[in-house]
Amino acid sequence: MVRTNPNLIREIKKLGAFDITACYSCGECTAICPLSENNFELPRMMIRYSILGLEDKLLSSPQLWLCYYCGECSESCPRDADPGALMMAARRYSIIKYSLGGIARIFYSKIMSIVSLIVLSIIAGLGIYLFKESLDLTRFDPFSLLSYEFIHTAGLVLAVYIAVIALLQGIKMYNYIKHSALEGNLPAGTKVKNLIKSFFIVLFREALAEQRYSKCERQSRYVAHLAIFWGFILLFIATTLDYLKNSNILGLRESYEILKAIDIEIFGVLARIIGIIGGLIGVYGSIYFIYKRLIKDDVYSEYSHASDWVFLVLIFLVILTGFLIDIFIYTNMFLLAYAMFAAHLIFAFDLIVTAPFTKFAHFGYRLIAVWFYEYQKLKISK
Amino acid sequence: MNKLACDVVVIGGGIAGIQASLDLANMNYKVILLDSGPSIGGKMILLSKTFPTLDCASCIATPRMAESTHHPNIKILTYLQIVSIDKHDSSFEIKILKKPRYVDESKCIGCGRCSEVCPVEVPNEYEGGLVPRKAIYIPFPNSLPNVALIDKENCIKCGACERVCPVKAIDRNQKQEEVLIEAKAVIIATGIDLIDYSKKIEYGGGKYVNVLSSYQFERILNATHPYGHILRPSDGKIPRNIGYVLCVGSRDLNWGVKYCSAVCCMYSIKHAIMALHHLHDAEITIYYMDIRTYGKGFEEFYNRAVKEGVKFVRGKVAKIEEDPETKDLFVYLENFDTGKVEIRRHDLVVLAVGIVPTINDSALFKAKLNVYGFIERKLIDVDPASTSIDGIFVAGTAAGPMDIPDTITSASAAAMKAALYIERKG
Amino acid sequence: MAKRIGVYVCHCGGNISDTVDVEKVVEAIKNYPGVVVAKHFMFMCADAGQKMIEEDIKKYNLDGVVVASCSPKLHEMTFRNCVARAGLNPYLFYHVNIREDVSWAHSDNPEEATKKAIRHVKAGIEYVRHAKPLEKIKVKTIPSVLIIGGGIAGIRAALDLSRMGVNVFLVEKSPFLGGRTAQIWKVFPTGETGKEIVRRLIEELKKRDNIAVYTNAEIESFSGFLGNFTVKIKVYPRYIVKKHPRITEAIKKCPIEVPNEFDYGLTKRKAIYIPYEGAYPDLPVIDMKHCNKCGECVKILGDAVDFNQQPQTITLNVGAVIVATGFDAYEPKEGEFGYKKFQNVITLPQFERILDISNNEEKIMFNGKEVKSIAFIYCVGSRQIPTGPEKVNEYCSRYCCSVTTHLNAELFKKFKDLTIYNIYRDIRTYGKYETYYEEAGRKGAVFIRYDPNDPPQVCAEGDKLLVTVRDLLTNREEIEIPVDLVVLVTGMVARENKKLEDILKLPIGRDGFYQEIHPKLRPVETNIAGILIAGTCQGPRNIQETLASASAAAAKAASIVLRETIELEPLVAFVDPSKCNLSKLCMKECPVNAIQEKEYEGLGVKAWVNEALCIGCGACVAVCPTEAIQLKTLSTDQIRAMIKAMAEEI
Amino acid sequence: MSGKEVSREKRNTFLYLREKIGFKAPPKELQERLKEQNEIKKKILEALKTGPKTVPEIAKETGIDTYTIFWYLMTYLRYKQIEPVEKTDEGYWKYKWVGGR
Repeated sequence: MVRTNPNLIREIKKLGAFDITACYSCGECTAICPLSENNFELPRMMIRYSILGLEDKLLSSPQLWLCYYCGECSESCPRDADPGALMMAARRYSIIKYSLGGIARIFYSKIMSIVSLIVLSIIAGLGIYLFKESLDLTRFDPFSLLSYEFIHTAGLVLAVYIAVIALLQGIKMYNYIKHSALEGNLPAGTKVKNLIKSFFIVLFREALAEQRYSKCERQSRYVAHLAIFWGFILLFIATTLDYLKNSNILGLRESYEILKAIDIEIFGVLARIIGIIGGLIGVYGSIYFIYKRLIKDDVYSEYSHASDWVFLVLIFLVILTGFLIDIFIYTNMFLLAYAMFAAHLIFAFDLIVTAPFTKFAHFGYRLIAVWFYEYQKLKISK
Repeated sequence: MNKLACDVVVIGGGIAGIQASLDLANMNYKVILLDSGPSIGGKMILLSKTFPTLDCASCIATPRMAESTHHPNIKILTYLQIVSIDKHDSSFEIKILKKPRYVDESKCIGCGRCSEVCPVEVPNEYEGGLVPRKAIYIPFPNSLPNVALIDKENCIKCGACERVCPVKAIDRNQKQEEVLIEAKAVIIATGIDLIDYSKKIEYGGGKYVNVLSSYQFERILNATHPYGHILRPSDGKIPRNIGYVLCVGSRDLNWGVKYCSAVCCMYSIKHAIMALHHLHDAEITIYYMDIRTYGKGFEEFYNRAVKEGVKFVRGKVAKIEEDPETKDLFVYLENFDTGKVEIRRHDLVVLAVGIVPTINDSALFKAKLNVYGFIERKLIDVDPASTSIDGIFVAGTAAGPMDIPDTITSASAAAMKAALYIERKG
Repeated sequence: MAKRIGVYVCHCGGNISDTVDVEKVVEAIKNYPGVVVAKHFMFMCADAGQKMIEEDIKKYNLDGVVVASCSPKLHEMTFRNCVARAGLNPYLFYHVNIREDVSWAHSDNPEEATKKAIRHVKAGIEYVRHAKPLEKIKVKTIPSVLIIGGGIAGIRAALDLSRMGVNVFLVEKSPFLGGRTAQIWKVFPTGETGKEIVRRLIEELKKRDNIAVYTNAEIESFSGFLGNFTVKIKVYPRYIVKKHPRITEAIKKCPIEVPNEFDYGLTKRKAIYIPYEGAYPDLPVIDMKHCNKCGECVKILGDAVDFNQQPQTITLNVGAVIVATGFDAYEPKEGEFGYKKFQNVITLPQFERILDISNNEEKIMFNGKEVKSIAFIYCVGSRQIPTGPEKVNEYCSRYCCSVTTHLNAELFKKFKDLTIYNIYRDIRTYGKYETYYEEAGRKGAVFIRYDPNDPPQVCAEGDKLLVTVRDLLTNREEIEIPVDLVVLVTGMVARENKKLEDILKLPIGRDGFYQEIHPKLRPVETNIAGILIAGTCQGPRNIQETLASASAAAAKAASIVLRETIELEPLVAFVDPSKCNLSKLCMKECPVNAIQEKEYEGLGVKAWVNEALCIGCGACVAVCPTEAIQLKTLSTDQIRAMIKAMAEEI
Repeated sequence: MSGKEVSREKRNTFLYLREKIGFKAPPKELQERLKEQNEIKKKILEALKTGPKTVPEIAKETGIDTYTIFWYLMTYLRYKQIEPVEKTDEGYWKYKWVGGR
C-alpha cells in the first residue's frame, strides 16, 4: 500500500518534465525502448511513479539509470509527453535525493548553482593567490605557480573528499534499490561470485564501452557521449602522467633501480599524445552536445536544464584551458600559460568539487544501477 | 453549359447525403444530390455488417439508395468534380464538371459483360487493392447508378468491351460537361477517408503485405468476399491468429490526428466477432488503450465479444516486424496485464486506421474548417448543423467522426435546418 | 373471371441464369393455368424489359403480372410503376425473388435451384390470380405537433417546427422549462453555463407566436393515428396568476423551507419559488404539497395569488408527437463508494450545482471547508456487471467521460493548486472530445484505472477521505489517495414515466430507454407511426447530440404534418363483417390498437380496422377464429393457393 | 460465335475505333505491364491445369512469389474460372481450374 503525493510530480516538472502529465499510459514508450527488458521496463513505470507521487518506488528503481535518453520514446510518444525528459528530470530529482542532506538541490537551481560556482571559483582563485610561488617566466614550470606539496596535498584532499561522498551517496542509493538486490536463495558463494562477475561486466561493457547505449537507434549520440567519457579519462591519464613526470611520489624514484632506468621524459611525451587525443575527442563530444542543445533539432535536445549547461560548459572549459596551456607554452607566452593553468585549475576544481551533486554524479549512480541490473540478470539466468 | 435549379444541393452521396436528400424530398423540396465518385452510397455501402446489431450494411443502405434514385424530388448526379460554390444574395450557384464515364449512362444495364472480357487488371480501390479490377468496371455490386465506367488511365483501347456490350453503351467520344446548378441552400456531406497509415513506419502498413487496414479487412469479411473466404494476402492462408491494433493514427499527436475516430473500437469488435464466426478456432486479439463502446447497445456488444472469446489486451502496439520467410508478423507492446514488454506472433495484423475528413479545400467550400479539417459548426451548442456560412449546412462525418446512427440523425437535422433556411419564417 | 397472367423471368445478366435454367422455368410455367404469356429476358429492369411488359399488357390484355428477378426491395417499385403505366392496377403485380432467394443461395446446385425457382414462380402466379386491385390509403393530416418535455430537446424541436409554420404544443411536467441543461455549470465546447444555453433557446421561443407552452402539465389520454391524433392534457395550477413587481420580496417572506430539487437538495427553497434567476416562465409557482397557506405572500402579492385555481383539461389535435422526456441521473445506492455514508461523497450533478452556486468564488467550498483535492470515480451506475438476478445498467452512459474530463480542465483553469484524481475504467472521450482528456492530463489531472471486479474503496481519514484502489496502469499497485472530496460520476438512467408510457404505448428497450424503430436508419422514429423520440429519453447523449436528434425529429414531424394528406400503402387488414363474430381476439393481439368496434348497417357491432393505424403485421389474421379478418395484400386464400402451388410435384 | 466471327468482329471494332477516335497506341508502360501480367497468368494457368493446387504449390512450380499468385488467382475466382475445392492441413485452399480454355 502506497500513498499518492501530488507534490512529487510538481517537483519533477520543475526539473524539466513539463509535459509528462499528458501521458495516457499507452506503453508505446516502453515497448519501443531498445533498452527496455523484462523486469527492467522503462520508462512508463517511472512516469506512473512520478505522476502518482510514489517517491520511494521511483528512487528505488534502477531503471532510472539504465536509460541513456536515446529519445526513441519521446519521438514516438503519441501524446508528445516526452517520456525521455521525465527520465532525465527524475534522475535529477534522484541526484538531489541521494545527495547528502539534499545539498545537490543547490545545483539544480539556476541562480544558486551559478552563485555557488562563483563562490567555489573565488575559493580556488584565492587558494592559488595565497599559496602561489614566485613565477618562473623563462619557462613553464607549474610548480613555480603552486608548489608541488600544495598540489599534492590539495589533490589528495579532493580525492578523499570525492571518495567519501561518493561512498556515502552510493550507500544511500543502494539502500533505496537494495530491496531485492541481494535477496533470493542463492548460496552465499554464488552470490559473491555473481557480484564479482557482474562487476567486471559493468566495468568493461558499461563503464568503458557504454555498450547498452549503443543499442540506441541514433549512434551519433552514443559516440559523442563515449567521446566525452573517454576524453575525460584520457585527459585524466595525461594529467597524471604529466604529474608523474614532474614529481617524485614518496621518493619512489630514488628507491627503485627499475624506475631510475626509465627515461622520465617519456612520461611527458606520452602525456602530450594522450592529452591531445583525449582533448580532441572530449572537445568533439562536448561541442556535439552543446551544438545539439543549441539548435534543438531533435526531441532529446529540445529542453536543456541549467544543470546540463553548467556541466557541459565546465567540461568544455576544462579541456579548452588545458589545450591553451600547451599552446601558450609552445608559443612561449608563459605568462598566459600560467594564467590558463590557473583557470584550468579553477574550472577543474569547480567540476570536481561539485561532481557528486551535479550531472557528473550520474556516472556513479548509473554504474551502481547497471551492476545491480547485471547481477539480477545473472540471478535470473541461473 | 447545362443549367439546373433546385431547392437544396446536397454534396456527397454517402448515407448522410442520401438521408438529408430524402428528408428534404419528403418535405417537398427539390434536391440535387452530387457525388464525386461513380456511385452513391459512400462508405456505408462498402461495409460488411454494421454494429451493434450486425445487420448487413448493404441490406439497409441499398433500399435507401434505391429510394433516393426513385424519388421524384431527387435528382442524382455522379462522377463529377465541384468547380465552385458561390453565394449570391438568396441563392447559391454551384458549378460542377461531369467527368466522362465513356459509357452511356442511359443505355448501360450493368450486366458486367464488359469487365469480364477486359484484359487489363489494376488494383481494385473499392476492395482496398486486395484484388484486381478491370479497366472497364462497375465500381461495386450494389452501385447506383449500376453502370460501368472506363478507367482511361489503364485502358488499352482493345475494343473488347465494345464488342460484347449488348446495348452498345460504350461511348469513347464522351466529353466532360459543365453544369451550373442554382440552389437555395447547400448541405455538405462529404464524409471521411482513412488516415494515411503508411506514415507510421514502425507498423509497416503498405510494406508488409499481411498488415491490413481495417477497411481491407472489412472487405475480406464482406458477404461478397474478394477472397471467397477469410484469407491473408501474402499466400492465401487461412489466418489462425489475428492481431488487431487499435488507435492507428487516432489519438496520436505524433503522426496521426489528435482526436479519437469514434468508430474504430466498435468496428474492430465487430470484425473480431465476425472473424470468429467464420474461423471458429482462430485466436483474435485486440490491442487497445481504452475500449470506447459508448453508444446505445455498444457496451453490450463489447461484453458479447468478450464472452465469445475475443481477447482484449491493453497496450498500444509500438512496432510491427515481419518474418521475411513466413510473412508472419511480430507485434511489440507493453502488456498491462503482465506489466512486461511482449513480442507476439500473428498470421495477420489489422490496423484500426482512424478517419480524416475528405474535404480539405476550404477555399472551395468557403465554410470554415476546424483545426482538424472538419467543417466547423458555428452554433454548436444550439444548432449543430450550422456552418460559418448562412445557408450552408453540414451533415454526417464532414463535421467530425461519428457512427451511422449519429450520422443519420445529423443528416436529418441538417435537412431540417436547410428547410428552415429556405422558408425563413422569422 | 379467370385472370390473364403474364410471367417474366429475368437473367439478371447471369446472376440468375448462371444457376437457374431460366428457359426451363419459362417452359415449366408456360402452360400453367392462367398464364397467357411467359418470357425470359436478360435485364427485365432495363428500359427494354419494361417496355416489353407494357406492350404485352396491352397486347394480351393482361390483368396480372409476375416478374421473377431480384429482391423486391430493389425493383418492386420499378415494376409496379411499369405495370401502372400500362394501365393496370399496380397491386395486380407480384415480384418473385429468384436471385437472393434462389440463384445466390443455391449456386452449388443448379438443378434444385431451377426447381425452386419454378415453385416460387408458380406461387407468384397464384398470388396474382387471387389479387384484387387496391388503392393507396389517404390520410388527412393536422398541421400541428405535440412535444412532450420542455428540456432543450423539446424546445429545439418546437423552435424548428414553429419556424416551418407548424403549430406546436409544448407540454412540460414540471413548472419550468429548461430541464437538466439549466443545472449544468459549464457546457462543452464553449464553456458557457447551461443556463445560458437555455436562456438563448427561451429567448427565441418567446418570439414565436405559434408555440403554446403548457408547464405543470401531463398527458391524460391519447388516441388517433398518424396525421390525426387527439391528446388530452391536464394542466395543474401555479396558483400565481400574474406578474407582480414585489415577487422577490414575497418569496423571501415565505416561512416554509424545503430541499431544493433543482440543487439536488444542496440548498433550500421556499414553498413559493423560482428555481433560478431567469427560469421560464418567469412566474413563480406555489408548491401546494408544502404550502400551508399562511398568507404571507398574499399580503404582498394580493390578487396575483389565487389559491382557488383548479386543474384544467385541454384537448389537442395534432398530426405527430415528439417525445422528449429526458433522463434521470443515476442515484447511487447507500454506501456505494461511500455515498450517503460520508458527507463529502457526492455525485457529479451535485458537484455541478456546487460549482454553479459558488461560481463567483475563488475557492471550491464544501461544508465550509476549502476543497483542494478531488477524486472522480467513473462509471458509477453505468457499465455495471451483473452479479445476481437483479437488473443492472449494462450500458455506457456515453456523456460522462467527456463531461468530467472537460470539467477537469475547467477546474484547473479556474482554481489554483488543485489536485484531481480520475479513477476510471476506460476513458471514452470519443471524437473531438479526446482533446478534453488530453487537456486535463496536460494540466495535471491524474488518471488511475480500476478493475470493475476490484472497485475502489472509499473510507474516512479524519475529516478527509481515503480512496484505496488497485491501479491497473501501475502493475496493480494498491494505492491510497487522500482527498477532500469524492465525486461519483453517475450515469444517465431512463426516467420513471410509467403513466406516459402506458398512455402512448411507447416501446421500451432493454436498457429502459425508449426504443427507436431502427437504430441506424430510423433513429428518431418509433414503431408507432407518428410518434417520434428525441434527446436523452432514447438513450444517453450530450447536448449537441440531443439538439441534433431534436432537429431530426422535427424534420420527420414536419414531413408528416406539412403534407395535407399522407398516402399509405394498402398493406393493411380489413374485416369481413358478415364473418366476424366479435371474438375480440384480434383487438387483444393488435400491437398498435388499430382494431375497434363499429356498427355495420344491418350486421350490428363488429370489428373494424383503422387503416391509418394498421401496420399490416398480420397478428390479427392468425388469431381470428372465423377468418373474418384478412390482409388486403395477402389473404388467407392467397397464402393457401401459394403453398399449394409450391408443394406441387414438378 | 465462332472463332472466325470473333476475329472478324475484333477487326471491325479496331477499324471502327480508328475511324472514330483516331487510334492511338496505349502508353508503352501499360503495354509492358500487360505483357508481364499475361505471362504470370499463363504460368499460373499452366500450373493449375495439371490439377488443383494451393498457392504455395503453384509458387513452387512457377517460381513466382505467393503474394502475386494469390492476387491473380482472385481474378479467376471473381469470374468463377477457379473454385476452392479442398482445405489442406496447413490452412491453404486447393484451387481447381473450372474456367475452360
